[in-house]
Amino acid sequence: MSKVHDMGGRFDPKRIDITSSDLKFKADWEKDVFTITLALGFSGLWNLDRSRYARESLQPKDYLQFSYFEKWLAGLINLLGENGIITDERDIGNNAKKSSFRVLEAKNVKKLLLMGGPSKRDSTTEKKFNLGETVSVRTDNSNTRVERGHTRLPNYVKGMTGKVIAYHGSHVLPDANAHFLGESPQALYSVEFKSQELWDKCEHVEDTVIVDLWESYLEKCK
Amino acid sequence: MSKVHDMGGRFDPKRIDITSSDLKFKADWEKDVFTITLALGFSGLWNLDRSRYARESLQPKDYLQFSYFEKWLAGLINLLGENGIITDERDIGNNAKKSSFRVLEAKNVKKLLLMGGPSKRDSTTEKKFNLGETVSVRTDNSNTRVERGHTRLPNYVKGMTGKVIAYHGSHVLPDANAHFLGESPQALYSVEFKSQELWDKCEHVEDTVIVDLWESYLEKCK
Amino acid sequence: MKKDNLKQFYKEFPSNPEARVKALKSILEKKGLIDQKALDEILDTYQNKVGPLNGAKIVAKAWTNKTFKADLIQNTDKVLKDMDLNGRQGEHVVVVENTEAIHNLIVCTLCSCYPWPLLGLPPSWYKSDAYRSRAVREPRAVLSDFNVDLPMSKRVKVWDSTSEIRYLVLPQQPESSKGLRENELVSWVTRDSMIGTGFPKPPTVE
Amino acid sequence: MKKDNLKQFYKEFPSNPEARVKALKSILEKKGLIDQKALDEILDTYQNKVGPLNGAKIVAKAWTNKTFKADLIQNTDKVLKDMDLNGRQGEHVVVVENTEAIHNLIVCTLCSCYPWPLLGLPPSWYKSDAYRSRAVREPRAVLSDFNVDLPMSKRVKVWDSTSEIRYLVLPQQPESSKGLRENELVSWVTRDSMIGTGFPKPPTVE
Repeated sequence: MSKVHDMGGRFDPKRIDITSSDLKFKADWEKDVFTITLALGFSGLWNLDRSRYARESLQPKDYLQFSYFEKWLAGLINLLGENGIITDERDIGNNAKKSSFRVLEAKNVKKLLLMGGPSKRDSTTEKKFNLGETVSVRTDNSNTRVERGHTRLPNYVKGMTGKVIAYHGSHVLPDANAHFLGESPQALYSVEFKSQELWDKCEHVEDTVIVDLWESYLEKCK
Repeated sequence: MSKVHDMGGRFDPKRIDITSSDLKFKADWEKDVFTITLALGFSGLWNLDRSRYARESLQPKDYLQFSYFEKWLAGLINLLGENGIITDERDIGNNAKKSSFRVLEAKNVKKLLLMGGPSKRDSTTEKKFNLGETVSVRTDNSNTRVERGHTRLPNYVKGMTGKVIAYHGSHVLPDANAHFLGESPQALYSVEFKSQELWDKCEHVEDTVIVDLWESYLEKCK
Repeated sequence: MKKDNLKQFYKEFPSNPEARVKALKSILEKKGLIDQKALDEILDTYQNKVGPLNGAKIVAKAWTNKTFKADLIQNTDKVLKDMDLNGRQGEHVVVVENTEAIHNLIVCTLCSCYPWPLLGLPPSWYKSDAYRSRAVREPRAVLSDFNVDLPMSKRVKVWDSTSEIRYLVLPQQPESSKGLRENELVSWVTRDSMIGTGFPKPPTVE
Repeated sequence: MKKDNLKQFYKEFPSNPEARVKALKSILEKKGLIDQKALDEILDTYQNKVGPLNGAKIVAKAWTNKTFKADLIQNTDKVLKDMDLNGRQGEHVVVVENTEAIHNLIVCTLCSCYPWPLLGLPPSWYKSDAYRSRAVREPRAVLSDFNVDLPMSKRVKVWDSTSEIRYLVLPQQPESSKGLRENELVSWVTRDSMIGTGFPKPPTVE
């Protein structure tokens, strides 16, 4: 399945504008989007995977035309909308239930940012693949549980064969967590692919691309 | 394998410029490119599949930036180059062998254009798939005989499942013919795919996309 | 695995396309590999002789003659051959009929395949990256760029011309044209209606 | 199969982003769901406190202290935690070392994952469609946009940050900086050298 946010390997003739380097925020409204998004990330109503899903589920033409923080803003409004907190711009009087909503206080900011949200979990099952093993990526890169759901399996490696070069322990599975289906932690690997097998033209036969992939994205190589 | 010319389903925010409708040629040089390309297509030195391969093998950034007839022009020069007819713009004196080169004469134009170049051949083997049968497209959409070779299997259907809706007899296989490996005619089918299985967002659950696919592009559905 | 390295000879030529083709043509002329008269004949064919009128005549005939229509759909190549309307880039043609339930749209995502003998050379938008990318993924959005808004009661079938089969859309005959004769109907059939990006419409008075 | 329909509520808000966020903020304020002081604290953190200097200090230390370097590469998360340099968007970090034979480049093709605690917020180009599309397919062409021309004797390894693992490039120490002390080296370490789109370089005199 081809998704708008899944950019890897798309042919894009544009030069990288390296002069766009050093301004963190181009305007004050971007600061508001950034800080409100982070603050509400601690509200307890959704998780990071859900917020990525919200951004990538914007209308494709908006996703492509919006600036970075415009995507954040639209995604955030959608998350608030599905939680019944807002409905539209005039909906100021509507007093949604906030019982489970945790408002971030200034005194907790430093501590919470430092704590972050680790995705690593204790492993409960044995991992299936070994370092150095050759593996194939699933040919269907859709979410297997939710129609058109979130996944972190990029289109450009689907069906491709690579080598396991690192094992990172068990990590929360975005495909489940983004849809509130539990954390379903799973073995996470780094898999290295030869560029010449991924792309029509390759710049150097020894160049490689490494992608982090969860165990259920992978199959034993036939 | 991801190729520059394989545009189907790429996310492109551009509106279609429908005012670009009615000018066949924007400049006189385009007329030269068009007529010379067609004339040399009858030279006998290459075939239509080879000339498609020549165009799609241009440097990706050129492919994306060139106008339509600029691609034709560059592809044509490459075909003449590989046949030893030209080497560079100063190479006017070099008298390459022309023994096998057929120069198109004005008196034959009408007849040859009307004759065209049918790709249908007599079938020598039984076809493998039936009308109405569900089939899967190969997961590797590379040319299986030639490294980074020509193929007419678009990336957006690789690994996808569809239904055979038409059989067109045996047709020359571009994957072989483009590389002068013989015509290798093969059963050609039209396969219909549900849009909602191809794309993240689909406009209508009943919309479909039909793609013409050669037998070796397809597998029995598991 | 076999390799096939096509070298980029074009890099040795001027980058401006006008200068590039001039340099190429001058070499080919000196070597006697092209005949200007043949080039002129090709240009005349596609600039003045072959165009959407060919397709429009077929459509108008199919609208008014049921036997012809059935024959056109079932024995397309034979019918077109008999009318001298096959030939280069139209050697194998399939006619797809629009109905109340189905709207057909033609594209070539891999290059710009198009039924030359029936429609002439393709318009620029047909060859554009945007049309080639978007037509298979969001045909309805593409159609709205053409000011065509399809009701949700119609299914869209997009035909990607990946082989040497060329597709021609047989549009629905407009109600307001019913009863007109075949030769009057020809001018109702627009090029875009035979690609699926438009509908037939009454001819504008000049 | 389960469905999960996220509705497009943002369409109900003004389309100009400045007006859009203003409307949103005003609702959230009236409902008491945001605390401006907390927002200010977040902004201060990422605008003034957290930035590439954090990463540069680690790199300079690794260049001058072999034990630290080995520890950093093998027990990355523990080392960073002891230095208070983990935290949001840097919970799990992998350090990849450039060598004579290997050049590493970091990208996130699916969004814009980036090791915030070590480098601060990503520059605009890192979030651009062009960087996200091209870095995995043609890293050398991308690098040349940054005026970095890699010899063919080096392999490029591109790391696509698809999970919560964040990557930091440990660049090679420039020959001309050998012998300098750790605190002098910090200013040689550019942000881009820790993403792989640049090299360390002598500090410019102000």
